[in-house]
Amino acid sequence: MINILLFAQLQEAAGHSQVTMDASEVTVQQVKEWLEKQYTLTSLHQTMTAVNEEFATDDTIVKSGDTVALIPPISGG
Amino acid sequence: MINILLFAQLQEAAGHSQVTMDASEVTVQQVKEWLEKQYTLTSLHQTMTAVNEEFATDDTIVKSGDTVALIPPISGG
Amino acid sequence: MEENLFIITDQPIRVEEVTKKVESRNAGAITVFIGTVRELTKGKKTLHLEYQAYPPMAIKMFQQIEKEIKEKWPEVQIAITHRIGRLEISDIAVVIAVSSPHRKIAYEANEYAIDRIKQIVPIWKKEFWEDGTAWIGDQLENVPYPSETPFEEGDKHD
Amino acid sequence: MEENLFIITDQPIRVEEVTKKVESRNAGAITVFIGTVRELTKGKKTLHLEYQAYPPMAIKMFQQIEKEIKEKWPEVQIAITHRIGRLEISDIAVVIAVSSPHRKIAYEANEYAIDRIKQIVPIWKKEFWEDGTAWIGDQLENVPYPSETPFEEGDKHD
Repeated sequence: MINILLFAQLQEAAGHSQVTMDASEVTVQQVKEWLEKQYTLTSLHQTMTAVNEEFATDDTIVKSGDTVALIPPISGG
Repeated sequence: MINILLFAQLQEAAGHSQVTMDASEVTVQQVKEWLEKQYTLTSLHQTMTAVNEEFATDDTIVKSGDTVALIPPISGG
Repeated sequence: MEENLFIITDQPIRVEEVTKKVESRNAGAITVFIGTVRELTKGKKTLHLEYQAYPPMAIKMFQQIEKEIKEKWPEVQIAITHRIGRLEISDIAVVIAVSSPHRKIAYEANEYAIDRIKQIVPIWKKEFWEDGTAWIGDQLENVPYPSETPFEEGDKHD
Repeated sequence: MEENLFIITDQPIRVEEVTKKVESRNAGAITVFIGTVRELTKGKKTLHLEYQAYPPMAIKMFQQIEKEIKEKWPEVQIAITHRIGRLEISDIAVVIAVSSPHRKIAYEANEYAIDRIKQIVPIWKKEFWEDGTAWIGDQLENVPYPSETPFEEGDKHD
């Protein structure tokens, strides 16, 4: 099971701050595709991601127990 | 009478923070020469001055009632 | 016990608490950046803001910024506190305190930190205007991500 | 009643009192410079310092710096407090607070202010070491004026 965190506009669009994907090993790309279908989110292909709190790329491998965070454009500071 | 203010090392060397020069109209240059003689100060020819709280030059005219401040190299901040 | 140099909080930030963390007998200069909520951006009036963060990753990214700064300027000490939740006009969103033996570096390192925060620290700001709201995104192209209208370029203290 | 933006005081400086003077609904960024007394300069240990000022002219020069800054960056607000008298290691000698809608300018204007203070504001610093004292002068050539030994280049937060 993969933990997925959603923030800002993605959290509002999906209606959830945290969801789980039932998979044992997938790529970040596959997580994004699953999210798009499951929560009818607009295209996530430009959205940055972090796996276990480190920035990741679309081909980063995610395993069961990992946490994937979708990071829309940030605006801190 | 001209009021003369001395600061920092000049104040310590002269032993006074304020002295008066009995004159009605002189140049800053003349004030410096008078001070050098009167208080055996080391050469003041590179020392900056202010007349009535504005930076002045050696040929600035000083009149009775004016205040001349000798400004050794500053080190504020 | 070591203080936490990097904090995400939903409470008002006390500037002197952040500054105190970088004080040192060997510091001659401390620079502090205080990011506050500005009312007007290009004539448009902000009513209030809301900040959201991904706290554990944000703290890691603050530590990453500290690491980068120590590589460039080994003598610098830095502390950062960022507030989240609802903020009103003039409230403090972020405080960055930097100390250094020399002042030039204290300015440079502080500005480096805020620039990097805007690039890599997962914190998001939602603007509330009279006629709508929007999550603002500077990271990719300095325009808000498509979300609610109105779309407005914005950065309360850019 | 308008507060005094520029102050020379023989009392400890409270940073937030200076910062408060530049707060504004239109400020997105406040930068604060805190100049503190550093213990070591090139390996030489300072015991304490003494600052002297020519207060009325110093205030005029602070106002002159404000004028220069407003000409360059009209939206900037600035406040400066400088302490005089005896200061111990880590004591605050000067606080400069600058606010601006945009952060880049808040850094630039603040650094401009401290650079100008060191050029035109009549304030003097005397160093006390274990083996002597000296009035430090940065204005002409960044070396102390001839006075007591030892001669030592110095600027506690250059």
